[in-house]
Amino acid sequence: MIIEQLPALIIVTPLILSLVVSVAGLWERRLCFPLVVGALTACLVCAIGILAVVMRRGEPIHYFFGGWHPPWGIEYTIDYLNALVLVGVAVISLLVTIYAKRAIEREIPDTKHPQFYTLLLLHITGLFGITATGDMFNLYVLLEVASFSAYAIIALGEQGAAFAAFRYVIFGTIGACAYLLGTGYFYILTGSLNMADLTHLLPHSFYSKALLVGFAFFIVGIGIKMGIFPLHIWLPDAYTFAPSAVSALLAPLFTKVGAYVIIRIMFTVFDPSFAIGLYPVTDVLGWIAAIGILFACMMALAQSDFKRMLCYVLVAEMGYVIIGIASANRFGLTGAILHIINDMFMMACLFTVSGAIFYQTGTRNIYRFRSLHRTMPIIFALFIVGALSVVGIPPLCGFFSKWYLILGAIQAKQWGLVVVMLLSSLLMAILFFRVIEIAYFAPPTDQVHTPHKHGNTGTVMGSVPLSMVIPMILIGIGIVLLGIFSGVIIKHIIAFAIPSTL
Amino acid sequence: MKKLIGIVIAIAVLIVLMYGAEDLPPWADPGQPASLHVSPRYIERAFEETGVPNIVTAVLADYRGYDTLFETAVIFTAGVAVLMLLRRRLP
Amino acid sequence: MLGLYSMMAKNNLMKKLIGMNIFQWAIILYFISIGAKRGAQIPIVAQTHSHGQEIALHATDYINPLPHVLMLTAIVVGVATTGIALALLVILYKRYGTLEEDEIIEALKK
Amino acid sequence: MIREQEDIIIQTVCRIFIPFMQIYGLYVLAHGHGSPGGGFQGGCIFAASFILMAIAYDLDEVKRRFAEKLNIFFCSLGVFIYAGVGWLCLLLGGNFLDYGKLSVILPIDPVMARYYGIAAVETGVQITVMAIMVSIFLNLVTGGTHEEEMQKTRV
Repeated sequence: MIIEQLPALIIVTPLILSLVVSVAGLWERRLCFPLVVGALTACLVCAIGILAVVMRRGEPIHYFFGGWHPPWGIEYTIDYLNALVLVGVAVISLLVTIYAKRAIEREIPDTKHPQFYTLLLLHITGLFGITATGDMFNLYVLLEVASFSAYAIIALGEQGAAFAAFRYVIFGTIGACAYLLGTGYFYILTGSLNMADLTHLLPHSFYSKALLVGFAFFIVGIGIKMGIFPLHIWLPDAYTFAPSAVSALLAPLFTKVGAYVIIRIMFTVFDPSFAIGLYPVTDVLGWIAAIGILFACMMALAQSDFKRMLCYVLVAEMGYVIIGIASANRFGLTGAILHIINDMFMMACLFTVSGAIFYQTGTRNIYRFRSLHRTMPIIFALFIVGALSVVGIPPLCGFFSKWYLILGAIQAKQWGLVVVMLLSSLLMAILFFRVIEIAYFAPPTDQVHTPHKHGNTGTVMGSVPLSMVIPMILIGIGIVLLGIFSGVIIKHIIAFAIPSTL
Repeated sequence: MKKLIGIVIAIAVLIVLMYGAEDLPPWADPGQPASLHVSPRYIERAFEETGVPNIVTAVLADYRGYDTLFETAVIFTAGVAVLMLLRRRLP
Repeated sequence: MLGLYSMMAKNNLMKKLIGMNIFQWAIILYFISIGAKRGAQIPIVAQTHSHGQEIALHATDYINPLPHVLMLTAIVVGVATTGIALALLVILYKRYGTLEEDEIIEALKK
Repeated sequence: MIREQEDIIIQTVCRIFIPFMQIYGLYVLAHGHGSPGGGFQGGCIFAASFILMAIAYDLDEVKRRFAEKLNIFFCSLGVFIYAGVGWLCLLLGGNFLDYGKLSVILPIDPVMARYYGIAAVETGVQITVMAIMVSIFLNLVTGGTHEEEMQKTRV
C-alpha cells in the first residue's frame, strides 16, 4: 500500500516538514536542520523506491490525486525519465543541504535560519513536483513555488543580491506568464490540461497557427526559467550574488528541471513530428544553443570572478542539453538525458568548490587563488575532477554524455553543431586550465597566501569543516561512478526513458 | 536604446499574438473545444459527486484540490519570504 | 503588451513592477475569456434542493468553470509575486535610497 | 498612522466596522459552497479587517490583538490543515486528498464527506491567507521593524 502512495509521499513529505520547520524554528532554531535532512532523506528513499518500482514494472506509475481519474483530476505520471530525474534531484539536494549548513551559518544571519530552511524545503518540493507532475497547470503552480523560494533565498546574498533577485523576479514572472499563456493556447485548442490527454488531442490541431504560437510562448517561458542562451541575462547576476550554498543548490537543479520539462513537452506531449517535421523548431533551437554555447564560453573566459565564470559555464552546459534535444534522435536524446543527470553532479561539484574556497579564503577572484592547492588540497582535487568532467575527459561522466551528444548531432547531419561542441570543449579546457594553472603553478605571494591577515572581507576565515567536505567528496565520487557506470544507466534506464515515437 | 528594444520586443510579441489569434475558436462559442472536453463533466456531475452547488468551489477544492494545496503553499512561500527578507529581529 | 513594454523599458523599478502586474492580469483576463459561453449562466447549480428528483444539468447552461478555477490560483500567484517584489523593493530602497535602475547599478559598481 | 492625525470619527467607525468585516469574511467562507466565495476571498476580507485596524489605530493595537508568533503559527496551520486532510485520506486507504474516504470515520456517505472535506480545506486556505496577508502588510509598511518609525518619510 505504501508503495502505491510513493508519488504523493515524495511531494508531501517536504511540504509538511517545511511547515513544521517554520513553526519549530520559533522556539528552537537548532531543530530545523535535522528536520530538513530527515525530510530529504525520506525523499531520497521515496525517489529510489519510485525508480525501483518503475524498473520492476517496466511501465509508468499513475497516481490520481483525490481519486479522480484524468483528465478531470490531477494525475502524476512517473516513467523512467521522471524517476531518474527525481533520484538525481533527491541525491543532489540532500548532499548540498548537508554541505549548506556551515556555509549558511556564516553567510546568513542567525535569526533567518528557520525561514531559510523552510524556503529551501519548499523549493525542493517544487522541484520534485515539477518533475513528477502530469498536468500542465499543476506544473505552473509548482514552478511558481520553486521560483518564489528561489527569489527569496537568492536575495539573502551579499551586496547586490537584492537587485539581482528583483531582476530575477521580473524575468521569472515574464517566463511564468509566457508559460501560462502557452498553456492557455493548448487549453483553448483541446480543452484539456492533462499531458497524456494532450498527447492524443493535440495532433488534431497541429496545423493551427495558434498552437505554434502557444508552443513558442511555452519554449520562451521555460527558456527564461532554465536560462538558455538569449534569455539567460538574469542568471549570472542572480547566481553570483546568491549565498554560495544557495547557488550550489539552485544552479545544478533548477535549470536541469527546466530542461527536463522541455524534453517532456517536446517529445511526450507533442509528437516529435510536430517539432521536427512540421516546423523547424529543432533546427532553430539547435543553432540558438550553438551560438549560446560559444557566447557563454567567451563570456566565461572574460570573467575573473570564479562563481560568475561558473555561471556562464552553466549557460553553456544548458546549451549542450538543448543541442541534444535539437538533434532529436535516440543518440541525441540519450545524451541530453544523461547530460541532465551528469550536469547536476558536475555543477554541484563546481559550485560547492567555489563555495568552499569562498568559505576558507573569502575571495572569489581567480587571480587570488595562487597556490591555494597547498592549503586546500582535497577541494582542489575535487575541482579538477569536476573541471575535467565538464571538459570531457574519458573516465569521467561528462565525456560520455558529450559523446552521445556528438553522435546524435552526427546522426542528425548537423555538422556545424559537432564543430561547435568540439570547439567549446577546447574553450572550456582553456578556461579551466587557466584556473588550475593559477592554483597549482603560480608562485605564491604573501598577500594572497595568508588570507587571514589580509582578508578583504575583514572576517577571520576558518578552514573548511568536515560537514562541507564530505558531501563534496561524495559528489566527486558520484561523478566518477556516473562515468564508469554510464553504460549501465543508459542500458537499463535511459533506453526506456526515450519516448517510443523516436 | 533600452526603450527601443522594449518597443521592438513588444511589437514582435503583438504580431505573434495576432498571428496566433487567427486560428483561435470564436469567442464565447459553446462549441469550442475548451467547453466540450473536460468541463461538461464538471458541470453535469459536480453537484451529485461532491454535494457542492458552486461548481467552481467543487473543482477548486476537490477535482483540482492538489493545485489549490500548492496555491496555498505559494502564498505561504511568499509570506515566509517577505518575513525572512524584511524582518529584522524575530520574537 | 503595455506591461511587457514597460517591464523592458522603464527605468523605475516600481514602474517595472506595475508593468509586470499589467502583463499578468492581461493573461488572467485572456484565460477567463476562454470560459465564456453565449447564453450561459454562472457555474453555480441553481436548484440546490433537488436531491429527490434529479434535474439533468446541461453543460451549455453554465459557463466553463475550469478557467475560473485556474485563474483563482493564478491570481494568488500574482499576489504572491507582487508581495515578494515589493519586499525586495523595500530592501533596495533602504539600501540605496532610490528605485531608479541606473542609479542602483551605479551604486553597485562602486 | 501618525498619532496627531488620529480621528475619533474614524476610530469609532472602524471599531463598529471591523467585527462586521470579520463576520462577513467568515460568511464568505461558509457560503463558498453555494455562492461565489471561498477560502481565499474570505481570508482576504478577514485580513482587510486587521489592516483597517492598523490604519485606523496603530500597529501596536494589531500586534496586541494578533501576536506575531501566533501569526506565523497560523500561516503554517492553514497549509497544515489542508495537507493534513490529504494525509488523513491517505491513511484511510484512499489517494492523497481523496475526501470521499473521510466517510470511513465520519457518519456520512462519501458525497457528503467530500462536501465537508472541501469545507475543511477551504478553512485551511482562509487561515493561511488571512495570516499571510496580515504578515506581508505589517512587514511591508514598517520595513521589517514592526515599529512605528514611518513619520520621517511622511512629510
